[in-house]
Amino acid sequence: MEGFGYSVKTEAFTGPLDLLLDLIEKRKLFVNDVSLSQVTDDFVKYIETHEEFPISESAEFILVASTLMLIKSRSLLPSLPLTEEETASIEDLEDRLKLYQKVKELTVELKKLYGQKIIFEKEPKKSEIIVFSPDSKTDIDNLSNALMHLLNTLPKKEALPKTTVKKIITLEQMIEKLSERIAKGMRMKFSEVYSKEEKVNTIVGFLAVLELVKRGVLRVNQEVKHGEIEMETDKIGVPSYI
Amino acid sequence: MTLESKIEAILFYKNEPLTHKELSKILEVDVDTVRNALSNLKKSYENKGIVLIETSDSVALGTHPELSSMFEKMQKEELSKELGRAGLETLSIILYKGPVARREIDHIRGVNSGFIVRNLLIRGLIERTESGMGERSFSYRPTLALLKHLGVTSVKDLPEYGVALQKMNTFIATEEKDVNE
Amino acid sequence: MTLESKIEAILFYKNEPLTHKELSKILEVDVDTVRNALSNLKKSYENKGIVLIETSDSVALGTHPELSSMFEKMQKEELSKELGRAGLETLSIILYKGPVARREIDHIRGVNSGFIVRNLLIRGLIERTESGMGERSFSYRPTLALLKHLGVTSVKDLPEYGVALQKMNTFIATEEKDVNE
Repeated sequence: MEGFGYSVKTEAFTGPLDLLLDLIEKRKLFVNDVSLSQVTDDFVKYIETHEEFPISESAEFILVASTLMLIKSRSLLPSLPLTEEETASIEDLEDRLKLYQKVKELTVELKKLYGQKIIFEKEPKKSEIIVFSPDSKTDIDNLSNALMHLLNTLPKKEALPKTTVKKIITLEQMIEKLSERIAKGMRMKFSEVYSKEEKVNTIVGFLAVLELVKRGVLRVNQEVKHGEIEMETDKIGVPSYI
Repeated sequence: MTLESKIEAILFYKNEPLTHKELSKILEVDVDTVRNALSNLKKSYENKGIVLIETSDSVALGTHPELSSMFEKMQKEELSKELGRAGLETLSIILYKGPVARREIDHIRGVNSGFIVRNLLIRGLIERTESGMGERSFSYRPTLALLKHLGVTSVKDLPEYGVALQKMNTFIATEEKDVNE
Repeated sequence: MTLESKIEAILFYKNEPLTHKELSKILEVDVDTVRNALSNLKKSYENKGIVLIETSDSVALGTHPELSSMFEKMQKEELSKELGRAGLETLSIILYKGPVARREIDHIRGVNSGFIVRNLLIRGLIERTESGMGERSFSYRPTLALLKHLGVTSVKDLPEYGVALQKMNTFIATEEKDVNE
């Protein structure tokens, strides 16, 4: 066996969809927005406690986490306005997950077949007649050019998508930041805390807010549908668990 | 001699996959005639020791999968019969959906599949189609070597091929619609 | 599966004459049973592209004699065919780095080089060294005929020899580390 030991080291998950599907199937649920919102916390907990995956992959995990947080936000706050892009990303995740579920089923079948009943080709002829036959391009220039071209296009080690990683703030950081602001006792607007350009931040922020709502630290007001979400706090530092 | 017999002889002689196009050139008949003769030849091979293996555009002869264990014993080199789950996952996407772009494989699996794809290419289990430009837009499809490892003579013989294919295409169609919106 | 089909598969796979005795041993039946099955097999091969070639005590599969001129032509064409990018690439790796293992060639190229290596061998451009065991671990080096044809007295005189060799070695080292991670 060579090569396929790569990917998440701690568990045998081949990627975020694999993990997500596992969480859903463990609870014997079907793939839909309800089940996705139910496993969001488990998923987030998993990526928080398994920080050692390769960074290029953790970005994929966190992107999926962001979409999950959106789904959960929507289920807790049905009036929450979602952009078209966000709605599309939710539908896309559901579709991908259903497709991936099919792929996993097929993979089980494939594993049963692979290497079990091999079709063999003829063995090479023992006494092949060899006739020295270079072609018109068999000269040093062409050969060294071919090699140089090949060597210049060798794959580099996959560059880490630093820009994606930079944008990601962990859940704890976000909750912390939010609590601080709230502690100052100010009424603030959601859009002031999170810049719109950094979608991932916004989403992580959503979840942080929801987490606080759940703990009773924060009351969310949304006066007009699709309007600004306003947040205020009345019991600081004394979270009441629901 | 019939065209079927000539094709049989050429495949036997060459001992490597030949494309329909190559056969049509050697035999000086059009590609459809070749395809037609191949389907007759395949029928005549039922219950024989030799099988005809086909991908969408190429064909080769091999030993019957039922005899696998006998030939395994005769093999001089060690066979790599193991493949990890990530590899198998990628293969199932390519088998049921190929030719399929790198981008699509990554999207379905939710992770970057570059390393796995390269490994499968090196093992000769998949091949790149010529169409694409740039690594991420290359498309991949199963090789005859892959079918041989699975013991099937065509992708159509894979478990629930028709159903699974349809299902996968439905999801991918939705997904592409979303992207374009 | 019938004994006839099994014999057919064995002869196909071995690709060399087998004695009746060898067949009887492989199949664990007596020699008369083998002879009997062979005569049935021979009948089924009438007018086929593949024929059964028999001497008094051995047997092999071959192509129909009527087709021999076609194969001569095919062989000539094959030998005069251009090597193409894949061929030149593979040959250049072997020229610069030979003796080099099949595994290493595959890793550097990122695809399976099985058919190309076979072709370069038949064309007398490369040869196999004896070291390895198993096809994928065989090593290859340029033939003397090739070096003479290129006018190379020492590989060290090849353009950018040092740089190229170092790049290949570095790449092979990282690749192997990745695989074992």
